[in-house]
Amino acid sequence: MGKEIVAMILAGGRGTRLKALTASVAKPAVHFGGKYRIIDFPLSNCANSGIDVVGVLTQYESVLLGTYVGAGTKWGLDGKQSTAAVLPARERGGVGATWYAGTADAIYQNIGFLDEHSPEYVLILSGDHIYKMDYDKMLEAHKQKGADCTIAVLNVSLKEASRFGIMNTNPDGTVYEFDEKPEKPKSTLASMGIYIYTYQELRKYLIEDAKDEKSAHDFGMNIIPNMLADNKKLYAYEFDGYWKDVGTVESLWEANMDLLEDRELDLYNIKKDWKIYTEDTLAQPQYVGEDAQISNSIINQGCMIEGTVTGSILFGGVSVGKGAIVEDSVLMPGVLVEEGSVIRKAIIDEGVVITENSKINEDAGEVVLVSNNEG
Amino acid sequence: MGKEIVAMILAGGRGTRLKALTASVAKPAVHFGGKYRIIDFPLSNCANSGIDVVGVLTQYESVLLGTYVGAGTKWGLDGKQSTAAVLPARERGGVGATWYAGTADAIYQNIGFLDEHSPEYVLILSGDHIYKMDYDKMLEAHKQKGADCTIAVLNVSLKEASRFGIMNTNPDGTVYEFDEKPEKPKSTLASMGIYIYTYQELRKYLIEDAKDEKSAHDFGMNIIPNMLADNKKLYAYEFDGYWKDVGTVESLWEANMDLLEDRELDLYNIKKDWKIYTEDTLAQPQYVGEDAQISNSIINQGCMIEGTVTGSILFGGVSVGKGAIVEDSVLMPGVLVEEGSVIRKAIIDEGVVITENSKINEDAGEVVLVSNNEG
Amino acid sequence: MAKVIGIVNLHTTTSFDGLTERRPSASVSFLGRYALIDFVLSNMSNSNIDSVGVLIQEKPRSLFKHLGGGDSWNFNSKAGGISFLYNEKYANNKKYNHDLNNLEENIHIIESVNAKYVVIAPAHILTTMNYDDMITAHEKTGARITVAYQHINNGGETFIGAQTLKVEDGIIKSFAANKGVNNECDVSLETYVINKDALCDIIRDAKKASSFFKLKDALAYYASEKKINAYEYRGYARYVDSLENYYKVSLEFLNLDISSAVFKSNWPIYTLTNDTPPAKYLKDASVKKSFIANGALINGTVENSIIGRDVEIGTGAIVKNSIIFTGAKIAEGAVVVNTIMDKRSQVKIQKDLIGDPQTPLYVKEGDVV
Amino acid sequence: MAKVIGIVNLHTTTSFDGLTERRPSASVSFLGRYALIDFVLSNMSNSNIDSVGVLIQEKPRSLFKHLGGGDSWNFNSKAGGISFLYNEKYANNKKYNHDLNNLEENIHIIESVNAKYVVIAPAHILTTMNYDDMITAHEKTGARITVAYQHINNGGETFIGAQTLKVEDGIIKSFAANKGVNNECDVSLETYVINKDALCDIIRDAKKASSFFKLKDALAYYASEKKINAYEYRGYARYVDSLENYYKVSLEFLNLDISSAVFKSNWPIYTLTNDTPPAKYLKDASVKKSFIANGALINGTVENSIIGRDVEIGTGAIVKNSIIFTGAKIAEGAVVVNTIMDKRSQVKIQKDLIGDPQTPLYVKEGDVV
Repeated sequence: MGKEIVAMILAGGRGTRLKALTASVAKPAVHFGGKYRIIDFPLSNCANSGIDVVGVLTQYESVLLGTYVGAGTKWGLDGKQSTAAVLPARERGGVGATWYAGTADAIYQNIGFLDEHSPEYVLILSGDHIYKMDYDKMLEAHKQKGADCTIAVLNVSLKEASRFGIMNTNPDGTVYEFDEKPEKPKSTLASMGIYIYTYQELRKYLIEDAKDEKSAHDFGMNIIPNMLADNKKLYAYEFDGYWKDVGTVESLWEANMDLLEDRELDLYNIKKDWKIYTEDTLAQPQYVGEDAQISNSIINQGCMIEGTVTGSILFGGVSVGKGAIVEDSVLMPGVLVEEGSVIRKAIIDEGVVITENSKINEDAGEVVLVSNNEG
Repeated sequence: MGKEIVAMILAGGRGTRLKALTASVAKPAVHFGGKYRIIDFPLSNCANSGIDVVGVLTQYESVLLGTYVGAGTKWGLDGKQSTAAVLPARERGGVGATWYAGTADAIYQNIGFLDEHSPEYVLILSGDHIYKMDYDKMLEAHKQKGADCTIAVLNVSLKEASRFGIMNTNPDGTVYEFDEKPEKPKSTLASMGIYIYTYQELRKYLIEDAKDEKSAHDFGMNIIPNMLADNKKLYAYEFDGYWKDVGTVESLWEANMDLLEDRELDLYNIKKDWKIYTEDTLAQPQYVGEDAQISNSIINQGCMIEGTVTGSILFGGVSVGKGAIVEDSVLMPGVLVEEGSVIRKAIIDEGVVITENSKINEDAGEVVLVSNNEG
Repeated sequence: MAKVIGIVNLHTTTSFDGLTERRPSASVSFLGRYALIDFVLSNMSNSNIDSVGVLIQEKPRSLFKHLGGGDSWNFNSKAGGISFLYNEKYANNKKYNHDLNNLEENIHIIESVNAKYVVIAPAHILTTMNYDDMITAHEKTGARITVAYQHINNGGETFIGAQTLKVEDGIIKSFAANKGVNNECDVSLETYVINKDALCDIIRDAKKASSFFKLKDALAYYASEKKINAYEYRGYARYVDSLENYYKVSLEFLNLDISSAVFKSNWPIYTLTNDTPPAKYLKDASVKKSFIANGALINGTVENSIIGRDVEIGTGAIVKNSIIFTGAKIAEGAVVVNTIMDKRSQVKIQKDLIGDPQTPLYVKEGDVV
Repeated sequence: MAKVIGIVNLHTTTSFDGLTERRPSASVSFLGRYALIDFVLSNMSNSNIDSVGVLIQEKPRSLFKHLGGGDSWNFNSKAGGISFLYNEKYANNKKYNHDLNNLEENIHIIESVNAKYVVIAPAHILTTMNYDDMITAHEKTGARITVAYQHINNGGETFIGAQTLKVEDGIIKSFAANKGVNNECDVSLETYVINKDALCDIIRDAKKASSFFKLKDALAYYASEKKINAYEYRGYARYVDSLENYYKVSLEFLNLDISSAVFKSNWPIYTLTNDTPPAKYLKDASVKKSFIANGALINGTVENSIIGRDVEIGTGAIVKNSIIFTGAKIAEGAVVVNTIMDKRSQVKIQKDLIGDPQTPLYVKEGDVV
């Protein structure tokens, strides 16, 4: 009995522009929002959309990510009929040892895994986007249109469009052209890197693409253009909600700040139906001291606040000493801010100690990253 | 707070001499004993010895193995303070993508994982041996002797000794020489490939070995000789019990037959303290039909027996039709033996259908392997 | 599909004599591997219901042990899970300790799930019913309440004491008790699809008629005035309300026509798993027409029997038409016929246990005879 | 180290008024994140005990929900696990429903574990005791029974009704009840290390003296004739036997000298985890000297209080010297002082809740005021 749909999360990349933050973890494992890791978002979306077989494709620093994903327990994906399988690049019988050469190649190398579950549809996701999305609705659209491939798109401003892969569509929503970062965009529908393929179609194109020595083995650059060339039915599925690709230190900081501004991403799940699941660490409740001042902030359990915190996101185990000021900043797990220090507009990486009376970005210029690792 | 001891299970190899049985799974994942996979033995030994941090190093066909090991739930290793971490070859920050080049290199590439747990001792195991062993007793011996490295050895017959790595020891148990498969063995103490190292010692030798371009990066060939050359304290720890390295189709068959002969390996755990844990599959209880004859056999749930079964091991979901005869054989999960067939002295691989009135190895010659895969 | 809550209703008067002295019938071992409750839980799991509540009447210990976190039945998705509904207030008051009071006591758990329908089913009526099909039928009729029934032609022998119902044009006109007079009748499977708001109405209103009203009483009371839809189920169904029926229904499974109607590849029966090695047949084993669970060590003769986990049967022992529970031991040369041996019991001294073919002999948990 | 069984003894007469109406004191929420039982369970886990039985006196539902499979306390290793020991036979009989009868009823679970010692400890006496140290002391003396005690100098205010003991040369000469007359005294922490065979003897023999004897009565009875060893514990210990004490002991944790004696980096306090986002402080929040659990949404003033999971505190509301349980809501502008608000209760209409500093006001689970 095959599954209707299997999700494959591409989680192999480093994300070099996140500098020191990815020195020893893959980008999808980067901390976000006071408690989460980025990959919690696609995994929770899968769980909430009723998708219960998820492959997580890893390559760069896969140990922490693999252990974190584990058997999928954190997202309720460890049932008798559900699975979160970590799929590292590996040595295979009759093939030998091969790394993943591109997004399409990574899926190609796991055709065996897909065949085992023999799904009708495959959902391809990135492990490093922050958003809440009901993939089931997208699947409904895909089935209704009888599409070969459905691509989730976001309507961006014309100014931004040049930074994205743009889908040029007909009035009926079919895609007639894909423009990777066009100088003069013809449309503002940006690909979110979220695809639903009818599996047997995808399978054919992956096998063809693997034979093509000139191919970059990439979905955007190769698979989609090849399908368009063959007049396959490609549809754009417009997504209307919060979505962020946190590619840089700056954008990671922004995405954290967005949580304070009550944009569409509702971690507090006011509607009670779309929780984001994550690891719950062992910690005492946060303690707020007599002289503390906290406002407009998100603070996780295990923190100890005796100074002033405003407009900031504090992960578990952070300490802010007396007289210290933390403003508009993101403090990763275990950061220790000693008495009298001032931190403004910064990301402080896991475990960093900001010694007494230090000043970090006191003038609140460009976002600053402080880390024990080298970038 | 560091762990006293961390176990590292080398599970990356294919085991080519198992032919078709490892066409699509790594050797440690090969089925054994009607219900188990080989790696259940070292993992259960760890759980029963109170070792709760275990790294499983994978490379060849690691998906099934990785999913199987999962978070270690099957062996009770998924607690708040315990871990079974799958450690595939991977791309690392500042290093790039590298495959495991040898047993020592595999551990070397995971020094980061070990450092994180900062153990006093490291236990190195193979993922493909069948035995029950209390590693805690071996650790006690290691500590008592103040050894740098303790090597578990089995006293084999002089005839067999040439097939093994032999430890030549002084009367006090210290090793003065290591002979890999000696033509004229000076001792009968064969290395079982089970080592306890004082971690900081091992760490030094691994780093040195990684720099040596001529090294095969192997424990037996490089690390141990190097330590001997430096006059480090190496002790042989004699193990007195059932132990089998199932390297070939013949030896895998033999190890299965050993279970029927009530040798030292007691799956039924008469002493109630050393269970072997494994995956429990969903299945109805086995059904034995009106005309069935079964004796001297081990049969797992989900089987349906209507023929004659003697001296055999049947995994879950096997069917034996009326009038069929199965003797001295191992039938892997889901094998279907149709009416009137005869199977003698064979291993039938997972999912194979033996059609009506077929004769497999009817004269019971050499052990035969029947598989849907190519070897 | 609209979201559905499953409720397993363990409020019942079934008793299996000694077998239910210290456990509810829902926890009684079945076919050497299952508990009776596994059937209804598996039906719910297979019908894609992921939020399940278990209405516990009494003796919760064995249920908690068996059910744990619900992982075994695939209810561990984050969206769902298993809840224990236990009416502590009335646990010691027989008349008040009924399903409607239990539901009322735990109403916030039902209200907290954003569901349209509630499926309620008992553990002591074994079926492989697809509740999804029943919900589809329920939705089509637009009824607020649907009751599943089966047409039987042996009402003189089975479903004695169960509810019969009179159906006209798919609507239930009345309920009555099966007194065993008519062989041909329609019996209620005590399995209901009820709109969540209708259930809340019943919980609130039933006590206005009588505080002792159970759910089935309330439905019978309403049948004349409210539209209760009937849903015919034609698959496997058995009423297990006594030790005799338990014994009969168990051994019936040895007939492959019957067991293969239950063990279907697309309808797994889930249960708690154990770390037990495969069964081992020694040199003198002779087994015919039996179910053998894992961990059994057999060196005797077994016929027409059900052998549970970790059972040991000594050399030359003979076991016929019997059900042997987990961990029981039968000594060399003993003869056990028409007998139910409860967990960890042992035949040691008195080596001839011969029960009546209709009313099996029963050996208590842990007893040595 | 010899293998040890841990027993959490919930047989007690403690009552926290409304807080324990529907749950045992062991399940009562503590510091916004824990249940009282987490302390003794964490002590066992941290003392490397991996087989734990919980002796349940009554109201098992909330305990089952909280404890689940024991995963949260690291008891899920294959070698150990958590068992629920519940005496169904005497559940409704107050005089007979005591710890020794419960142990007797479940003796096979204790016997099935190959252990030398049993550690028995209650949930309502909070400690961070390392039982491993106590076992080492027990082994050295060669005694069959060791009782942990603490020397206190405020016996007139606390441990009222608890046992005091008279120690000579490390041996307990007699037990008595603390009537609050002497400030200086040695009080029993009701924490015992007992050789497994000695415990079996007590279970068997105590009823010869009286069928109503609880374990502590039996030990007091034996003290004159058998050697019972005393073990002095000098760490954190609090006796939580009433609503007033619960309130006092909770707020005391806001003093960092006290809470840091409990929250030690090498002695984690485990609890059930929830998928709750971090706490969020809005623009008008002002929080001082308080514990805030995850999921809280705060836009008012909080002082000297304990705020539980998912609590909402509206704009301009003031909360002082109060304990607010999971999911409670305090409307804009409300004032809540010296109050305990149980789960999901709400301040909506009556916006001034001012309790007595000694005897807090209590708002029931789910109530709206």
